[in-house]
Amino acid sequence: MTSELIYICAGSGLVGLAFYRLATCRDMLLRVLSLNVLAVGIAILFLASARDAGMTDAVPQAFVLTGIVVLVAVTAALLALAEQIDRQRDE
Amino acid sequence: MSDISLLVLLPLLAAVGAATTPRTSGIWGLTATALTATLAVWLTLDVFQDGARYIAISGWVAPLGIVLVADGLAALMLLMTSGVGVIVAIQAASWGVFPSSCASKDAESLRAGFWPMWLATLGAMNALFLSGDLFNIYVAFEILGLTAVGLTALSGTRSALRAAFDYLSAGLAGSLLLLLGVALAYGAIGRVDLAAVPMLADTIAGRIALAFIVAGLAVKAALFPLHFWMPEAHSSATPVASALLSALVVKGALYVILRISIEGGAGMEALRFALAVMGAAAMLWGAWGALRATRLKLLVAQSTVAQIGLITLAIGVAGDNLQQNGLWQAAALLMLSHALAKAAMFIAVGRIAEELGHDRISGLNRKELRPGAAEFAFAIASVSLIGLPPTAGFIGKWILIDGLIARDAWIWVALILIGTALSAAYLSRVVSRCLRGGPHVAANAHHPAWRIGDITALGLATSALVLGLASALPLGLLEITAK
Amino acid sequence: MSLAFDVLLAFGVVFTAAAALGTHDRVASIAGFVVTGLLVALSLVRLGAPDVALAEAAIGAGLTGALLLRSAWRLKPAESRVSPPIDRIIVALIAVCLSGALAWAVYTAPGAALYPALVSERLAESGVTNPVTAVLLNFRAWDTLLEIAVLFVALILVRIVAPAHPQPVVLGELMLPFARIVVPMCAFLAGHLLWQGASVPGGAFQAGAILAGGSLVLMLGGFAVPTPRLLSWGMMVALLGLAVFAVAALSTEALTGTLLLYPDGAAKIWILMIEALLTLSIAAMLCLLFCGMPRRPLK
Amino acid sequence: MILNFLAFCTLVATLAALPRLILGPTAADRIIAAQLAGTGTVATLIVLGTADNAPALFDAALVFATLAAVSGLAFVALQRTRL
Amino acid sequence: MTTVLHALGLTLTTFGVSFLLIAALGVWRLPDVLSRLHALTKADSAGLALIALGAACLTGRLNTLLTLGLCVVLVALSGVTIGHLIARAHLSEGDLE
Repeated sequence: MTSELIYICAGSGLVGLAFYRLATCRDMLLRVLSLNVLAVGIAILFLASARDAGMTDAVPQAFVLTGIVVLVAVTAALLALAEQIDRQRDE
Repeated sequence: MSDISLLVLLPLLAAVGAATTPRTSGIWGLTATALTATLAVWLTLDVFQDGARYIAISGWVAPLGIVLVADGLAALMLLMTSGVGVIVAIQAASWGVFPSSCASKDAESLRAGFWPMWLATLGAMNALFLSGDLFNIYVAFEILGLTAVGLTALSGTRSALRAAFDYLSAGLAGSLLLLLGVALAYGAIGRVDLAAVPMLADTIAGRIALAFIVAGLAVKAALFPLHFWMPEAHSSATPVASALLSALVVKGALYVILRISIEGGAGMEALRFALAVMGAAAMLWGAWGALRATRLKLLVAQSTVAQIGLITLAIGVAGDNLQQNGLWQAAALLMLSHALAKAAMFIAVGRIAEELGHDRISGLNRKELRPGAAEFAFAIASVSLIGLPPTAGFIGKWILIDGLIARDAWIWVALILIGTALSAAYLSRVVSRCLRGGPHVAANAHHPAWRIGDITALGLATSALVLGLASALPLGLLEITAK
Repeated sequence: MSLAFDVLLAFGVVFTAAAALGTHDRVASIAGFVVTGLLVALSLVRLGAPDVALAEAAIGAGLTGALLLRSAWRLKPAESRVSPPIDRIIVALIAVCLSGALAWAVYTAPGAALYPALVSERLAESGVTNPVTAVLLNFRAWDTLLEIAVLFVALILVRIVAPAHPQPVVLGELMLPFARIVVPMCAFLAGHLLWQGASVPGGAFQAGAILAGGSLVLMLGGFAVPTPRLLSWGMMVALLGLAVFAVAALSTEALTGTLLLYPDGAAKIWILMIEALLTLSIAAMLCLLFCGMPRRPLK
Repeated sequence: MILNFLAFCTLVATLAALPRLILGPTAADRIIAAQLAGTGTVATLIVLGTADNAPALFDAALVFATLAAVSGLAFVALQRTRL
Repeated sequence: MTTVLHALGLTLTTFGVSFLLIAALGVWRLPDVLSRLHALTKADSAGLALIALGAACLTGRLNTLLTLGLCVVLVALSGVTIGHLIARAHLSEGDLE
């Protein structure tokens, strides 16, 4: 159980960090990064709470896997938007 | 093949079709929307006759599998989505459905982007309304968030792109909060289907999970104070997109809040109270924003903030339906009436701005232009939003206030009345200017030409009006619950 | 000792994430983020989720890193404007409280998981022996279908926004041996992961991401120029995934009367076919998300 | 036990690249540090796989190695592609 | 036989890990880009090769040898290529940036 506690701390630390950065920073790339860190933190929390007697539950694993794929799609969309915004600013 | 699975898969398949063949995407779009609407009507009739229906996907029942539930509330929402969708799709068809009718490059690129996005929105909303699983709801929200942003970015202006970026990052933050809530819910009771919500409401860890879920949904629904992304996004999109975003997309999140509140039972009272307070604050804040808005589209978008507040207030004070009162039905009815009226309003605003060449409120009454059908549609929609009889908005507010008076909850009654008065105030800013006739208009003033936009706006506004007269129908549908 | 490892790893994850988010240097942020992704993948291995770790390494660290790098040079340099210290202190306090509350809530949660028993009880009927694949493509295949729809929608959104194609610098002749080994390696590894995903960690998403990585090498090394023709073919493959998955779902309903219930005894074949197609489609989608879309066919 | 200690040491080596990543000063330094961290992760996985006697981790290590090559290439190839 | 193999594996792995540690130290402490690069490419591929060899001895299964060998080849190859590219860019431009 202790090793889960360590990862739970890491996961919630990542969530807190991402929250802090989202609230204090306006830069687009850093916001995208913060959202990614937030998602990673949630993934760690999810899997840390899925541990039971040395085995990890398969359903949350599938959830987190889905979350990772969804996240890369949204990240790509966010970055495309950000690039286009800065390009239009140049013109 | 059942109607339930087709309701989700047909729009998604049509979206792929529309994306593959941009030239004929309009045909894909109109056909699929019409077919989906037919399916929704079919399902509703079915639900009316035989009661709520379930589908256990892959043959696995909850909690391991995902169960789709079509009860009265879900059927009503499906009907609302495809009903508004059909009319807005007709409006969007004026961008040119057939290859020969495309007027300009602009129209063609709009068309190529719009139809896949709209069809995917339709599929995602249907999936959301039918879903009986929290994680599945999260995935559906991700589709919805991306399509909504796509609809916002469609106009391609820099302000629209900026709004789209803020919208997408806020939406992603919201869905990650939802996911965090799902993770906590899993930790608390080990399952994530909707039937587990009452168990969640019984434990402290579960309540924290529910709080995160509702917070995520509040971001998605643009509930005060998490609405910061919304007015800009809704006002910088093209009129058709704004109509869809404001009328339908935010309803997805409101629906899930309502669903969780109904399922949650008595354990959610504190959360419901918080929702009611936030709703009341949103009502006042949105009204204040609408009173100060200088542009017409911004006013309508701010009024959406206020109306979402009203609906959330209704959800918050409703309690759970298992008790006697049917206040949550008022919330559903208000969602329906807001969808129709707001779609009418955005399309009407689009038409007005097209005739005038701008959408500044101060310049609405031009001497040389008589008010047209769009202005009239705006006025009818305003009547419904304010909640004057005989509109659906009136029935919804009536049920709500009636129930609150029966409970002696006078503070909430007062807040709703203040909100109503404020909405009358900000909408009259527009209506009084739009419909002013008499000596103010020059003798040789011309009438604006008739366009598809006038007809669709009028159609939507009229249906909001008629719905008030036929409100027994949706209320009867809402009686059909899953249990 | 193993405990010390976990502590150091957890600390490393948070530290690298803080370093990535704390700097205004673009390369430092992204390199930090990539390293965070690697360390997170390691911690996922430690948490007993190798499937997720593979996906996180391939998608989270690899492809997201490449995407971020593409954007880094097109975006304006980071604004160094910061919020006033009072705001930052307040936000930091809220963040600390949030983390604390979260850690407490997760740690004290009873964790009465229902799923493991259900999954192991029904694994035999699912057609595959890797429980994660069974959940993804049988028990909760509906989620996966909608997930593919998310990728599709993101693709259409990127097509609407139409960012410029990446223009890699010319890297010289040393790229040839590199690509000759890495690209076939990616193809082989993707096939391997796809095939073994039925029984041990692996599956369509990991394989698709690896395949996309291989195509990225071809593109960045200048071996595959993203011509409109190539991109339209890629688009077709990408769209095929959602189309075929949806049609497959409808046909299972036509065949068995239940949505996504595979016909008796044929579950493994159905799952493998769908997975193989999804691998190609996911690879194409991830690739197109990176390199941009064919411009709309305007005259 | 020894292997666990070795795994710990490998992780230390992985993390020891971080100061260079943060300090820089040039982009090249940061990329070098990221590469080293990538190799370190692969090594950690191999040692962990040996310690836990879990050969599945070697597959993971292979995926990591491939991806480290791809992201390293991306770092070099996408430099200075300003719009 | 087994104990010999085991001891050999442990020794090789220990050597490999120390190589990695030295590489990390080098990247951290050496004064300029090129010398850091030097530390990275040499120690890094040698270290990983030793670790892989050690791991192969310790597990004692032949089929892992292929996987581990591919790992080493890939890391060495990418190390060489990317190191070369960084050095070239560094020398021609003064710096990448």
